[in-house]
Amino acid sequence: MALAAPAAHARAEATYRPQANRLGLWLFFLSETFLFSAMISARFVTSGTDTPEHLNQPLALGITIVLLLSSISAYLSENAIAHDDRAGFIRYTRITIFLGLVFTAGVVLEWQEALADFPAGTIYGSAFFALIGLHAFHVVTGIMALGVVLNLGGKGHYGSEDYWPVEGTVKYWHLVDLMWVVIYPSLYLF
Amino acid sequence: MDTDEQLERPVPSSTQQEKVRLGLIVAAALAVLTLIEYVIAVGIDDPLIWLLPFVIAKFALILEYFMHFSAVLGKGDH
Amino acid sequence: MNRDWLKVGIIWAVLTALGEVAVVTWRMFPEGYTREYEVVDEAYILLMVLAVPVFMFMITMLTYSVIKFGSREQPTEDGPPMHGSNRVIVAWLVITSALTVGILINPGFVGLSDIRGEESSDMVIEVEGQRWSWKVTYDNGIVTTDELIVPVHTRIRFDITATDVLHSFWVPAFGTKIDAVPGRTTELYITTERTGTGEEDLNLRVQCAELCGLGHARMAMPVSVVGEAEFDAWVDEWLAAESAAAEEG
Amino acid sequence: MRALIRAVSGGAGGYVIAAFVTSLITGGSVSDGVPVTFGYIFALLGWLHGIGVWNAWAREWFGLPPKPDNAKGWTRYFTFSTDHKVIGSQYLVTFLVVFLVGGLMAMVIRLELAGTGEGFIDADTYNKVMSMHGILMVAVAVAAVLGSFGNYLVPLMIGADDMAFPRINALSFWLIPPVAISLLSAPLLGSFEAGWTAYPPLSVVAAGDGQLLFNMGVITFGLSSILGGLNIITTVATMRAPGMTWGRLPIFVWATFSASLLSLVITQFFAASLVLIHLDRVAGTTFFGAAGGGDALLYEHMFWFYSHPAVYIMVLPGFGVALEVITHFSRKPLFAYKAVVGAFLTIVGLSSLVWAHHMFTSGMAAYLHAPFMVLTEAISVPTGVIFLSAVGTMWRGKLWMQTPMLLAGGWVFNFLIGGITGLFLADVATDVQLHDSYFVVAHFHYTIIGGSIFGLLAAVFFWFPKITGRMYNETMGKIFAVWVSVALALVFIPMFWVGVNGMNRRVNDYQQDLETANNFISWMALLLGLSFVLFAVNLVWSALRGPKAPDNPWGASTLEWQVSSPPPEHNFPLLPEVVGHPYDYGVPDAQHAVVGGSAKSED
Repeated sequence: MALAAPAAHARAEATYRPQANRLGLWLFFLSETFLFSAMISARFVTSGTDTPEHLNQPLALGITIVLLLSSISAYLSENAIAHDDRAGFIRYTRITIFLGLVFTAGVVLEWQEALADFPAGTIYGSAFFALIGLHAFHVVTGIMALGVVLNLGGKGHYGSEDYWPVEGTVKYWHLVDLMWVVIYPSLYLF
Repeated sequence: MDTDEQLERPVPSSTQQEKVRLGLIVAAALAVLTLIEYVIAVGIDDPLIWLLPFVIAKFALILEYFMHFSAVLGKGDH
Repeated sequence: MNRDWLKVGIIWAVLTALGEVAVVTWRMFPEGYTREYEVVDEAYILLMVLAVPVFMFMITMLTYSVIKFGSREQPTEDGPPMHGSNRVIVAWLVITSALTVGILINPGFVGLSDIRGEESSDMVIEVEGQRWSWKVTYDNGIVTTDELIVPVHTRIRFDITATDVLHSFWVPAFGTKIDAVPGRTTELYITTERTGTGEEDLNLRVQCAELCGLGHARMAMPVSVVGEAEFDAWVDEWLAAESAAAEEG
Repeated sequence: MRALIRAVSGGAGGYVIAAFVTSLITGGSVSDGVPVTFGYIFALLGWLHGIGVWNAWAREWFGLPPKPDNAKGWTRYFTFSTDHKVIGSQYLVTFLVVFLVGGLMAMVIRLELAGTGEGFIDADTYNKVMSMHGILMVAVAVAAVLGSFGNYLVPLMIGADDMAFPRINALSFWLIPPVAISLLSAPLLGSFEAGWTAYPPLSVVAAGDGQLLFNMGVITFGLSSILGGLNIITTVATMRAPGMTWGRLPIFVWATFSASLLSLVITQFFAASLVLIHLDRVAGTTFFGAAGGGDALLYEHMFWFYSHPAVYIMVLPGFGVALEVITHFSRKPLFAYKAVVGAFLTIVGLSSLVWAHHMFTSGMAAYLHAPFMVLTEAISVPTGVIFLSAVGTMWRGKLWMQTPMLLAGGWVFNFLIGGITGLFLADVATDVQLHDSYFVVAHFHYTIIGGSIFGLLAAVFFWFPKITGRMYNETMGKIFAVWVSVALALVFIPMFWVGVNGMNRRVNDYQQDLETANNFISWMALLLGLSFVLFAVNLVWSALRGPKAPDNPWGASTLEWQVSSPPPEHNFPLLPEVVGHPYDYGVPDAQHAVVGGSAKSED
């Protein structure tokens, strides 16, 4: 689009783009928040604050910490590319992806136990699998997006002047963490 | 994007190291809050009311320091 | 300009008067059999009475503007630049808000408390909906699936539930309905006031009002409101027949 | 066309392969829940890949140069084009076709209801047709004005060269055809009988997997709505031409902006509720099954939390079109512009707080009745402001009674009936009797046809010269406008009466004493349906053979009329500069904008 446009439009694109991108991303987050709110309220409406006894609390705390750590490394990778530290960017993004995979593995492990203790046919199980499943879907898409920016960053894209894709992806990763902040107590602690 | 932030803040201070330190401090705070949450949940029956402040605090910390939420409000209109 | 307003005022007054007469004399609702039905009917008429002036005002303004100011040809000049004064807007907001508050009080809250009535009853009837029939259980143990018989001048509580999917317990001539929800028991109170049978009045029927699949439209059974003596006779007859059947079996 | 063929084969191939592989893994039949689910997901991905998402977009993600499809002429309507005018036209044509298909289904419904008993079709077919009519028309009402005219006109009206996210815009359109295909093929997979509301447990226990395609199709449609809403909000917020302040936005832009705010956030609730139904059907969860401790009312709350505000997603753009048309054809400034904008935003805020008025008879807790009645009736105050603006603008204006203006007048009349009859359903005392009766059917048809479809029809005629570059036939247009309004009243006014007389909705049979009335309604419905033949003939013939349209046939002031018909590829040769209000008719020396690059400083 922009390439073929006359000069006036090129000017318009340059001034508007970053701001539009950022606003669009935050609107998307707002929308996502409503999706998660719908699912979390479904959990409280159907099963109150009940939690079964067989929950693997240490594992849940563990993956919570892992996700928190991945948020830090994501923060550090954005910070690195913003200061043209490409090596740091690649290192921290790799760590983030690794921690994301560890989190996913933790979820898989947890589901195997959970399937035996409270299958999906129980009301807590319904909420548990739906909510964690929704979150895990976001984790997996986040890992894919991180993989794309890692690949492109490694090929020399992005720099302190233009790192919007990194910023957007990292913000998305923080959103995943943000939702877990609410989901974790909703399912395990309350 | 960086230039925008510099326009907003009078002092061009945020060097990489300072931002790293800020991020680590926030992360440490989040970790501590999470652990307190866990301890409360293990110790108290029906801890909903006690946990809510922690959830809100963690939510706000991530939103502000990791996702720079206030930046989007500050640059809302043009 | 003043002449326009005068004409609009006269047309509006005439139309409103005609509309009010029509609304009050032509009772849209057919006859009902319960106290609750009368509450609904009254609330309906009151809303109609309040709606007519608003409706007629808009219609008058619309048709008057089109007829007086309209043209088939492209206009060669612009209209007066009226942006809408704050006075007009505030007046409009005040009037519409006042009307809204008015209908909230009556029929809103008044109707809400009237239609609920007291939470006491002379008789409890359990109703169970399943695809695609109704099962009625009286408090003396009688079970029917082909008709609902209730005595007149009685306050009745229906305890309603469903076994498979959502249904809705609606007797159109009783003026109220409530859903039958699997896993829940919902309550509906009515006070019967007139006798009648489902053969005479097709609105005396239990009709499922919540889409429940293939047989939804025909998930209906006739209702009879009978005199108390007649009702007692029916109960005795039914109980006698049952004990006879028990002896035989 | 190549892109379309690739997309179709990608979609079909994706479905077959994924469904087959999944059925091998699960060891079940290809038409089981899980294979159908994965089949659909991969069909969607295959479709999007084929239409050009990969070439125009995804290649960038892997560091490859994108290969946009630079088709010219009419074939670009079948590609992943990022031009908002192409996308707007794609939306418009698609939804007009869907609208006519949905209308045909209404004819089938009325044929069955012309007499009592099972006449024309059996109960199962009736339920399928009724469900299909419902969901197709809801989709049309949600997206026809917002998707087509919103996309086409918002950038033009605010003086931008395109939407903020052109590729997301194209994506949100190309998600629609798979939705249409999956909805239309849902009955093939077995029964599809839960209506567009899909209330569980019926939608969970119903045999056959039509419900699965319905769920996924509607979720995809929701995604398209969300992305569209996000795009319009961002565009209006960040792409306005210099001088186009919020207070100078044309009212149609405000209307689409408000509707987009709603569609952005609340659509997620419908998506979530359908995901839960899907999980109940496929994954064995028990959100709505009473046996496992679930609760059917949860669905009703989630569903109406979307579906009531959705009514405002449908009618707000209609409000915008009607006011836009009325102000231009009255040659007067829009009456109470600021109050109308305030009313739009109040409606956005209030509409998500009124959902439970659909549930007065659902068995929910009794203490919820009063607050929801209050909130519901409160919404009539901001809606009243819209009517004030409409008649205030017409008052003492120079009304030019062309087809768009006739339809805008019809909008005022019909939406007025819809609004007033809404009070009877917001009031608990009358709602307990009227709920789920034909009174409701008549009410919401008046609301949606009056508020949204009349807006759509007015918009089609008003902007037809701009979009096609040709004039429609005025005589045919006027006959259609009068015909459709009269036929509408003849169909739906009697429906209020049969509802009050005890006829419940969504039935293929009814009591004997209402046969005459229903027979009359059916004949009138046929009359209403026939009016759209005239509509279609007028549009198709005029688009192909109509006389060339001037740039500004209506003498309208807003920006889209200041460029050629149809607009050039990048809308404005130079960024326009907005110097005044959009509707300052009759104000001496007023000017809305400077277009075409003639140098003039802002004063």
